[in-house]
Amino acid sequence: MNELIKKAVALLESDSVQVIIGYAEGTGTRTRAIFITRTADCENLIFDSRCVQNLAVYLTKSEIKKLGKPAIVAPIPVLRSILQLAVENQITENDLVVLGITPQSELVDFESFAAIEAFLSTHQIVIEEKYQETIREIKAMPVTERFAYWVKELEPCFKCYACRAACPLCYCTRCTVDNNQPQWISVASHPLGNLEWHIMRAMHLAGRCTDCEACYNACPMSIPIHLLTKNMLQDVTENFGTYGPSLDKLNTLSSFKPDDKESFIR
Amino acid sequence: MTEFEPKIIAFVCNWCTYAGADLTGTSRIKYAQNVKIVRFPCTGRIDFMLLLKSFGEGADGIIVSGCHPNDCHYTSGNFHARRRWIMFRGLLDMLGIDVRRIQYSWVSAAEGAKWADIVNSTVNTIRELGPYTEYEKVAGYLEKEAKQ
Amino acid sequence: MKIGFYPGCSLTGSSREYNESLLAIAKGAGVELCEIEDWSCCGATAAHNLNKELSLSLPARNLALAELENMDELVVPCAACFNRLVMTQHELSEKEDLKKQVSDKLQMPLKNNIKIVNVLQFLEEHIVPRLDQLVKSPLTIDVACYYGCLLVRPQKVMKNERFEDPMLMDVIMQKLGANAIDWPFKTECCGAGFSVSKTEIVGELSGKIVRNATDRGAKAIVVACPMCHSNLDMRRPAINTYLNMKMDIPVIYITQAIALAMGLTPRQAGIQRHFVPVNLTVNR
Amino acid sequence: MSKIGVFICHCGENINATVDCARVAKTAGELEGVEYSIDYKYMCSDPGQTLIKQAIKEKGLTGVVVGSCSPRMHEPTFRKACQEAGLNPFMCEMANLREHCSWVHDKNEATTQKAIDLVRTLVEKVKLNKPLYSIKVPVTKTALVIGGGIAGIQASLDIANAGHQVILVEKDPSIGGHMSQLSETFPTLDCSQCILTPRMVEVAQHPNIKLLTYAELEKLEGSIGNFKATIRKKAKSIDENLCNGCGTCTTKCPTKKIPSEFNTGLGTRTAIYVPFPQAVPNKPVIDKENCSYYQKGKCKVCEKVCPTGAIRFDQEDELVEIEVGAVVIATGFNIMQPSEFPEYGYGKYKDVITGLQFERLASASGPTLGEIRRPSDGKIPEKIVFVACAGSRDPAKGIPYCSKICCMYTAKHAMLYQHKVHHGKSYIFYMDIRAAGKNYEEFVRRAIVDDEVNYIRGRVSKIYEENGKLIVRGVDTLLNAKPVEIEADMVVLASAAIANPGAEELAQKMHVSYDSYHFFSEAHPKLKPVETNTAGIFLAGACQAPKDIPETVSQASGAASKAIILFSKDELSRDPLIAVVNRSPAPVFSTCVGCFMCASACPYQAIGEELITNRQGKVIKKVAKVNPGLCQGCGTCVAFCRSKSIDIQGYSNEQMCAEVVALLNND
Repeated sequence: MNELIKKAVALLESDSVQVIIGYAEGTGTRTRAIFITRTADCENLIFDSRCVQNLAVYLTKSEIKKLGKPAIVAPIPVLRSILQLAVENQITENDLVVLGITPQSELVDFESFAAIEAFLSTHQIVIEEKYQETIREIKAMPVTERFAYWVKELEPCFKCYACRAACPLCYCTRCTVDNNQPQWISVASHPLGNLEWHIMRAMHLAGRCTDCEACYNACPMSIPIHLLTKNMLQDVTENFGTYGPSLDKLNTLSSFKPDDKESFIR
Repeated sequence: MTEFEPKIIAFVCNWCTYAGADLTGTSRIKYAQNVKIVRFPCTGRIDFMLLLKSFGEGADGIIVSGCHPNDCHYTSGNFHARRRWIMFRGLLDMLGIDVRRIQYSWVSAAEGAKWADIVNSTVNTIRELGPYTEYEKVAGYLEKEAKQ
Repeated sequence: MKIGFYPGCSLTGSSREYNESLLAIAKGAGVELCEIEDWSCCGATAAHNLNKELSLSLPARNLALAELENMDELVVPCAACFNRLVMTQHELSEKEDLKKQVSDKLQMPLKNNIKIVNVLQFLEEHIVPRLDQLVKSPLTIDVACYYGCLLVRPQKVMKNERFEDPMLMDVIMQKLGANAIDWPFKTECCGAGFSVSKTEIVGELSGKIVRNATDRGAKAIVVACPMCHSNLDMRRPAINTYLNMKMDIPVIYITQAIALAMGLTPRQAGIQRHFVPVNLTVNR
Repeated sequence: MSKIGVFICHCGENINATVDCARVAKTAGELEGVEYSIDYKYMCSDPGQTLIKQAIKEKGLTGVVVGSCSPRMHEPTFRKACQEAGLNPFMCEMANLREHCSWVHDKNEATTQKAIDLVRTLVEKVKLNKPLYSIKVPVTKTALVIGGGIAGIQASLDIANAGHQVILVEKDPSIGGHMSQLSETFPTLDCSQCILTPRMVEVAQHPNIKLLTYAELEKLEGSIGNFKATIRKKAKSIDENLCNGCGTCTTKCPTKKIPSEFNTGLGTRTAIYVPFPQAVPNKPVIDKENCSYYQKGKCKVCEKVCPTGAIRFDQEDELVEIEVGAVVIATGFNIMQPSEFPEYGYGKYKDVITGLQFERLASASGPTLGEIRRPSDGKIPEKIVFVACAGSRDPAKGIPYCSKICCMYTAKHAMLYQHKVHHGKSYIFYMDIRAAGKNYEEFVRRAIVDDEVNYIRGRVSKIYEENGKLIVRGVDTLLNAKPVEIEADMVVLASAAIANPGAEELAQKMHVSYDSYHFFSEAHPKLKPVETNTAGIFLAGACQAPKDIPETVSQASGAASKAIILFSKDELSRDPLIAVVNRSPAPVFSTCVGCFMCASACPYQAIGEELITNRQGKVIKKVAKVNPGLCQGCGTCVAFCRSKSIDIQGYSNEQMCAEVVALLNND
């Protein structure tokens, strides 16, 4: 990605930005996030199929903000998160430079958030068939069995909150789980606390989640929590129409239609 | 063995269902004692976390009720609530939390008889489903912890 | 898609030509109709005045049979049968406990979800789209389309927005090349059940219909109900007595009209079975 | 440490008959934090209230729970009692032991246990209550009246005469509404225009009334006392200051064949037009849809002939923002287009007309100058049939309600016809005659007895044309219940009164509720007939339900007086049960992260931005802020906030959680 490196160098040299958020080689075959403030370090920038971490998470972190205006390497999942963060008033167009990367690994410039949205409209979020199948299988279980399945799946969770830390949309100053007046969720990692935590996390992402899977990738116990958000994503599409971050649409849950359909209210 | 008496909590809005339940009273329509009401200003105020908390605290069933669509005292609180319930219900169902244990309804201030009917039918449903032992088992860890 | 067929008693008796012409055009159009095995009485016209449960069970048995034969759709040409079947389905779909009661009585499972269509709905969906190819000899005459009461009612079930002025038959006749006249007697009462007991009333009521159609220049009255047909056709002597003049206008089933337009012979269309002779000029 | 007082009311025997009140009081007294607990026969009585007041003073209570009737009944009573004893009124809560317990259950252990549970729940809540103070809001003493029919005119004049400013908005080029179209009015048969036009002129000349015609409400924000309305003034294409209303343009306009709305299509008008001769203001507007210049780019005749040069083709719609304290909705009604029932042939037969069209035929200023002539050939009908309830009281047509005015105006129509066509014969098909009103029944009798109008009780099944006559087929259900056929020359359908098109949209703009027929809903069917559910917005006239002129005028005066009462004080006092965004010590300032989803969910646009700056004035954080003047306290934002940074006073997260925990833990 020589082009990427060249672009990064130019941005730093012209002082258009003060930090480049990108990917670099990590331990073994893995990649890691890198925060480059000197042109000399730009040569460490890489981009390939291993770079799956959602870098958008750093845009709202105060430690990164302190470094100055960033340019961010942004493959599609990152672009989606950027757009959603914009919808939620967390970033503005002047706050950052987006180094977009197409699925063909080509560098692409975006003049505005609207341009990102136009680009993403041709790259809609699609729940892969294998996940749809798994979700169908889970839903086909009898209700008690399904509950037992999830209690067991969630059992290894020890509330490390890596899922929260990796999610670009979990940017709250104070998470509800850290609120003890009232104690909404018991903090210990026992079955009830785990269940409540994951329900709350999923609900807080309802209509917002962009399906980047960062939460699942971050989970040290590989708990399939992304199935919950994927299922919600399907529910949103089914009940309220198309899905995906959009600058001029209101968020799914903070808007409504008088003729929203449901079948369970008497 | 005594018969199972379901513990049911009702989250209702002040303007329609609470008033509707008042009308049930003034009309002297009898219903089961199992349901107890918590008053909210609007269904829009009813946090899904409170529903979750109710199961954690040992509720066998929950009623959530407010103004009919287009009747909301605050014009749109119930519309927001409806979206939230649609999403919440889908998530609970995915997780195997028995959605039959939460009865959602629209009961207006004029529907005293409907409120009695909602209460009685919910009590019957929960009676048939039995105590929510699956959830209690999960919640039970808390009590054990507290005892130690 | 399997299309079921419930003939009912009229189509095996007084209105055999309705049956023959319907089957003939279906065959001509390549649409297969499967008659329900062992079908029974629909309960018209007496049962619903006498015994509620019986009036629901009789049609429900036929619906259950159709379900057992995995039919997706059920064509009911007789308007009275159609009305009973549709009303039963509507009533049972609103009352779950009643449905269970009827199902228990019949000792048959009943999902109650089959799509029931009358002849006009059937034609609209399956025959009309193919008419362009099928029509060989357009009927270039003025006709009066007569719907009667049962095809469009009750409104809450039929959901027909123009139940006082239905248009479906008119549209089909236009497609056959005919000119469906604008007239106000489309849903007028023909005397219906008085056909046997009080023919003079039929004479008066049907007489007004026949006269108005004639006065407005119609060369034929088109119907889709065996009862309408027998009152307008078979009771022509009573009509003539009431009007004190001899009326010649023939009364044909819409299925016969289509059969003729498709180029089938008058005999295939069952034309010879009418009391009032049918002499339609058909462009060959 | 809490010191809660619990007061259990027997309500005579209403509660005590099925609930063991003494035991409820005793058990409550054992709860943690409860300082004092007692039961008494009538808590709401004077001695009952004294009991509470004394306990507050003597025991130093920090909170009070009254277990009695519904808080919707006596919450204000007990909160006032607390206040009088020096306790903040919002430290008082009520457990509903009557409507929700004693009246709906039999006498047994479970009923008493439920009462105990309810009391315990409220005790836990009140422990977390905080003293709250009423919010004072200044009142803008200007009223917005929407709709310039007789309702809007009456309301405007009443408010203006009380010394307050009124802005009257009318969507058409002239005020006057339906009443200006009417011929003569029942039951007195006085000319409608003769009594209406002086009022119209009074409106135009009143110093306190600002009249905006050809204008519509675009947006309404704010709340009682302080609304901000945006009005769209549609382009009239004339300079109103220059136009002197000479009328040269309207006579010279070459596009003359446009069906006149005022004459219900029975007459024509020009593209630049004044709806009717007595219009207020009497200045024309250009109907762009039909103007040759706007449509084809050529003409401009009006500009050439205008002596004052007042024509402005380039004029555009103008949006004006106004601040008002109260709104009166007086948007009136419409009539159902009878073409929705093909069996009556409206639209197909020219001589089947509506009642409103008949009004224009009977009006001296109408297209026939008051002669009853049928539209098809201008002949005077010898036989005329009136069909009452054309659409009304007919669930199959989607209108189960009674339109209320038709019985009377149909009697009037028949009477007017008989007065004008002496040898004519008139028939009225009716379902019932509803003539409840002062002198109404007598009026109908006059039509039947003096004017020999033939009333036929029965419905019309069908109308069709035969040999140049309209054959009306119906039934006479009296005596022999026989079918009847009348060969008429003209038929008048009393078509149903329906809500205005756009009523639903208008209601949504103003956040007022409406019924399934799109009529606006009153706050209470009996006791608050002119209020809406939104404070500060009132209803007048047929926008709420079909009604006749006297009823409309009384309701308009009622709505006006509600606005005047509101304007009688400089400040409004409001319950402090509103949402608040939390604040915390630096460097956090507030846990709000400023995603503003609460703002998009708020039905009242009550949530804005607050910038938190450091000492150098640099913005360090942008958070949500609730405008206490706008917030109505629904709490939708609270349930939304992921970080629980916004909370609602009186129904806070802590309080609601405490209630849930207390309610469910009774063993």
